[in-house]
Amino acid sequence: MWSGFPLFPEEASTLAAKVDMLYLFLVGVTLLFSLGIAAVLIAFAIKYRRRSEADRPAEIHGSLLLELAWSVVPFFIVVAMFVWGATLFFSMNRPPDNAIDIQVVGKRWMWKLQHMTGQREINELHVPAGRPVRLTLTSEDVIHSFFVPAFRMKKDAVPGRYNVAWFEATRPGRYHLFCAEYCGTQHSRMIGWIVVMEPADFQTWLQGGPAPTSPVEAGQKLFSELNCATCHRPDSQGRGPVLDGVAGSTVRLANGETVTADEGYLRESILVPAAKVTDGYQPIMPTYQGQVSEEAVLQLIAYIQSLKGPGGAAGAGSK
Amino acid sequence: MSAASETRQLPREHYLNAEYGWRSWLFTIDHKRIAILYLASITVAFFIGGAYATAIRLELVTPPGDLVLSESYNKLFTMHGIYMIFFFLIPSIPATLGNFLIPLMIGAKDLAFPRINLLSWYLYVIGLLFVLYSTAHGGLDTGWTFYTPYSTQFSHTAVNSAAVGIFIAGFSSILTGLNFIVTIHKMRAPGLTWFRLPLFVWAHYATSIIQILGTPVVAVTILLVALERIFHFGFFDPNRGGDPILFQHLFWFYSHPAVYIMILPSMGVVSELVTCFSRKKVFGYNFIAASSLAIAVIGFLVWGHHMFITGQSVYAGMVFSALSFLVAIPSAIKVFNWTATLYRGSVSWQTPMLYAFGFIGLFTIGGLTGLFLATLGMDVHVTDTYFVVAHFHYIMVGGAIMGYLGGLHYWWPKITGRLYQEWWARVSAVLIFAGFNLTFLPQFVLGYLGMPRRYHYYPDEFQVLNVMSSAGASILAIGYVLPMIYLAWSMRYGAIASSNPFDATGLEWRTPSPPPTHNFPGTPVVEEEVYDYASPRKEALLV
Amino acid sequence: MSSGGSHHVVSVWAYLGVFLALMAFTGITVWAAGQDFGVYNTAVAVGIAVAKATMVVLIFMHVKWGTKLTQLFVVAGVVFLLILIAITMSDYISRPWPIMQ
Amino acid sequence: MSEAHSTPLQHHFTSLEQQKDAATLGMWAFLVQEVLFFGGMFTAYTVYRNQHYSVFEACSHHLDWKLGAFNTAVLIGSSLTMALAVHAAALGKGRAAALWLAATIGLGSIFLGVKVVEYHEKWEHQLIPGLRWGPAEEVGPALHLSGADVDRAQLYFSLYFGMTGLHALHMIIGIPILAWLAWRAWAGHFTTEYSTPVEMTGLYWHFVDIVWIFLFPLLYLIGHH
Ligand code: HEA
Ligand code: HEA
Ligand code: HEC
Ligand code: CUA
Ligand SMILES: [Cu+2]
Repeated sequence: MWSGFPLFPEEASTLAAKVDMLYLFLVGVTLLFSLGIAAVLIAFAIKYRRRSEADRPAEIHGSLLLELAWSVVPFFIVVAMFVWGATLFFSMNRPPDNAIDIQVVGKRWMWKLQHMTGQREINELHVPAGRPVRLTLTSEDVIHSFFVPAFRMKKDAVPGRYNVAWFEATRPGRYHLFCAEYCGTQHSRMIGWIVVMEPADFQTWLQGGPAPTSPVEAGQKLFSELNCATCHRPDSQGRGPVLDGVAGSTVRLANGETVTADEGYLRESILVPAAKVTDGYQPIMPTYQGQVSEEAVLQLIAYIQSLKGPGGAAGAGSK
Repeated sequence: MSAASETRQLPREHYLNAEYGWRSWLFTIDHKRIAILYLASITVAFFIGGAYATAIRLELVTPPGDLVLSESYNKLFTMHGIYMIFFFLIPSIPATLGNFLIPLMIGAKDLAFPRINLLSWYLYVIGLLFVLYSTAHGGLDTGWTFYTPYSTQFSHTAVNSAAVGIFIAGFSSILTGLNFIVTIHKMRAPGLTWFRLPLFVWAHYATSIIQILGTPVVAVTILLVALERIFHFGFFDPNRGGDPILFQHLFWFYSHPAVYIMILPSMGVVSELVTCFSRKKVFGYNFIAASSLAIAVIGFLVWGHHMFITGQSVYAGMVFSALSFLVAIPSAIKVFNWTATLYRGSVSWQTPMLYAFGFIGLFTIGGLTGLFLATLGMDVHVTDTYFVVAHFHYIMVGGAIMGYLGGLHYWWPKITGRLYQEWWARVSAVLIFAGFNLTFLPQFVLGYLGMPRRYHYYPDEFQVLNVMSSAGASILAIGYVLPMIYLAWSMRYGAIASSNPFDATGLEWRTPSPPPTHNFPGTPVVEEEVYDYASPRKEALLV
Repeated sequence: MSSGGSHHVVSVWAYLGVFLALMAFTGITVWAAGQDFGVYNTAVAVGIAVAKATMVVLIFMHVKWGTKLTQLFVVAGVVFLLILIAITMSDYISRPWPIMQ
Repeated sequence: MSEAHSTPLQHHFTSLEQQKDAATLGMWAFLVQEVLFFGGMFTAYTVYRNQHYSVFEACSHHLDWKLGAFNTAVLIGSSLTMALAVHAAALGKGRAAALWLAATIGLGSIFLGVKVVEYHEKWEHQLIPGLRWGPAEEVGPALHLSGADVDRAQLYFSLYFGMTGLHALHMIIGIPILAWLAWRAWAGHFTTEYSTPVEMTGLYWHFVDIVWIFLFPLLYLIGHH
């Protein structure tokens, strides 16, 4: 149990060292002010301790200069904290474009993970070192939170919506995965491991085991099983819009607004089509809520995202 | 203290012996007696909460959950949080010391609405009974934050009765705040202008603003949770298009300002202590007074800092982070002014001052670690870990409770007419300070190492720090039990106090200890400036 | 000088006037619901409600003749309600915004 | 915040003036609290209306705006009678005040009666979320909604019942107080010096009216009618 006396968790992602730098800065400010105030307090308390019951110290009202000084100095310090923290936070929320995608579904009390190449894992995630990994998180029941201390990374998995997070592991090894948002009885058992591998080892790992179906393939299969293709045909003859190139494009809605076709929009289009009706179409698409699991929705989305439009991403929907 | 106290006598008639029998207590409308009722009831809540804390720390001595089941552990921290926050810390200073002292400090006979004051105590008790009922039915396991959809759809524990209890207790808090606001506006003695008010009163004024503006929102939010549970209405149900994060917005709109309900009164106490035991006018009176109001108002704009990783918009997160930093400035102003007050003072090391020292040190650490959490890129790593647990215990146990105990000791002679034993009081204060740091300092490290909060099982490598924390908690427990004993003892056997044992300024020290039912012989007229420590003390107003 | 305007006896006609105006505005809201102002539909409906509420507060509730303190309380209530709604909505509105840089 | 007392001046106040000022301020503080209390629900309403506008619109069309408008008129009327009661009481005209209070009670009861009719209609159409919510095949066509939007309609109706229910509860609490005041007014307890309870209750009643002034367009008149 006693393995040294660490003050920091391992640094195993590109952001970990940056977070630790910020941490050290904050610890420095804290030590400076708390020790400083304690020292002054103790010094005054000793130096000016009451020597006789008859002591009558002279009155000092205050000093505008001092008041200004100790408002303005902390102000500049917190501005520094804010800027530094916000910058880091933005980079935490902006996954690099070349990231590998992993789908994460939290369910009491386990983590279900799927690679775009099809491998499914539970409570254990294999990733290569040196490649950014982008997580799309959701939950089937309550709120969970995906927490990897060694990566200084954490994001809630919220039912009914998708959150995105990313990390880039730097060193091979096994790192704790915790559920950090309280989710009921076995919250503290909803733990697992992130296994970071050398890229070559990761490729071998991917190849091992029976050939899995990738989410895109699974999505394609679902697409035909659920008869989506009866309406969504690639030749624009169907009753629904062509889905090639929809993902990521800007869609005009019947009510005149426009939306970006991100995961949230695609999910809603599948589960609750009537909520945002594409311009030029009737709200005839049936709802699939309750008929497809969270994972299946993610697979359908992956499939739709894989459909490249004519020339990348054409403005879809409004034909 | 001195030989004089042996020959001294209690006043012949005072609020405690004006009437006898249980009716004289349960139907009293005297703010001082209501304060005593509150004192008794929040002490009960504190020890219930403390018993839960004891169980938590015992369980966490070992990594596997071997003492209780996970179901039970989850109830332990939930009940701990609920009793401590809603039934101990929120009413602690306002309903006891505030209730007792505000009319005395402003030279009034009572609060503006004495009956509503009593009503607020009854609401508190009824709320407490509901939560006790819930406890008897096994308690609840939602965490004190009641996050949906867990609390609405998945928890099969006694949530409803506790929700009703908190709803009711919320109105108790609202009515206390309402009473204080009106009292401070309308009942001040002639000559007592706003800038002659003790800082304790300013702090309570700011607190009351939060109670009135914030509490109703949490009340209605808890009500929505209860409706969703009982009638299966769907306010936050993702399957019906509801948003669980909306719950968090509504919850924290109150619960962040509520942390200032818990700390502002304590800051008010510390302002009184620092000036009295330095025997010198507080440094920067206007700034301390104004910073209380600033904290109360800005405190309403920062709630989203509890939601940085929920999927709240990053832009909203940015605004909330910036505003959270802003609220630190008025707190800093207070700390610096208290420290400066000691400069060239005549500093006495009596027990209340020891608590004030403790407060300043621990609140500073707690507050500065709050800045870690307000820093966006930092919070991502430490949110929902023991770092947060350590942060808020530093402020609430190290800060708010230190202030509460300091104030309780300071005004104890006024409340009971008797002195406690200084030696024991100092020993306990030191024990509490030491035990506290041993309990919660390791938790900062634990949190940064990544130990999530609300964890029943934890990985082996976290054990050393957890054992340290549990060891500290046992010292802390002794430290908290001691004052119970010697304060209770002093009520009967303590030396008799004079009307102003600490040589302090302020109207409350110019009426006998304990004060008569109507506080003052007539309406006092105030001519001197506040904290006029340089002039000789004014003599007592005789009854 | 006292709050609540107890010393200012408002004439009955003022009350009647406000009553009639409130009725008229109720009619206007219903009428406006039948019109299409595009994106302003909600603004129109809420605007009329605010106008009505203001009349009630000022005249029926005597705030017009009340102390500054009473007026401050009213404003504070409204302002904090707006803070609650506006800041919460700011989260929802800015969620889809792309992340800078 | 009116404290009943046989002798109007309570021991801890120095003058009736001070007592009345305190009561007024207390009542306003209480109303500020009420604003935020309803505010929680209004926030939820604003968020969801924005997210699910079409659903809210469809559901709103299901409500009978004529009943809503009628009730608005009734409640405004009751506000007038309440103002007149306060006026009469302040002039020491106890009997007149009692009659106006009675009129207020009457109008308030009509309002509640209409609400009962409306709630009953929801019950019949199985539009009460959780408690009595019809199968999607029935509710959907009734609201002109389909698919998961039918589930989302529950959000609207949860808010509808939450908000109007809380509002009605305030009226149900108000009416007995009005009755008690009417009795006191009739018995001549109020004078030109002292009519604070009537005035305070008046503030409360007007506040309840204001809540409805917002609820009516927000719940009954969403979108094009
Ligand atoms: C009395 C209670 C109290 C008080 C006063 C505070 C005060 C502060 N809190 Fe704390 N907080 C809690 C109780 C409290 N908190 C609780 C209970 C939780 C957890 C709830 C839960 O999830 O269960 C929490 C959680 C919490 C979080 C969310 C953490 C998370 O879940 O991820 C954040 C984030 O910003 C935060 C920030 C702050 C800040 C910035 C202050 C500031 O007000 C502090 C200001 C004070 C100072 C800064 C110190 C004095 C200043 C100086 C000595 C001078 C030097 C100053 C500078 C250099 C600026 N708190
Ligand atoms: C006012 C608020 C307050 C106070 C005073 C305390 C006091 C203490 N808390 Fe508190 N704590 C909270 C508010 C508070 N806490 C909140 C809000 C949470 C979050 C809950 C949640 O996650 O939902 C929390 C969570 C929390 C945790 C985290 C649990 C988890 O996340 O799994 C821990 C763990 O150490 C802890 C420990 C302690 C300790 C050791 C004390 C000590 O200071 C207590 C010392 C007092 C005593 C020990 C009492 C002495 C009495 C006796 C010894 C008699 C005992 C009788 C019997 C045993 C029969 N608390
Ligand atoms: C009965 C015909 C029908 C079926 C079956 C159908 N859809 Fe649709 N779909 C439509 C129509 C019509 C629209 C455009 C109107 C709207 O947005 O509701 C649409 C819109 C969409 C959109 C939004 C596209 C855009 O341009 O904004 C997506 C994504 C989608 N459907 C996916 C699916 C998937 C996945 C399935 C199967 C699981 C499916 N649909 C089955 C008719 C259908
Ligand atoms: Cu899942 Cu905690
Ligand atoms: Cu906070």
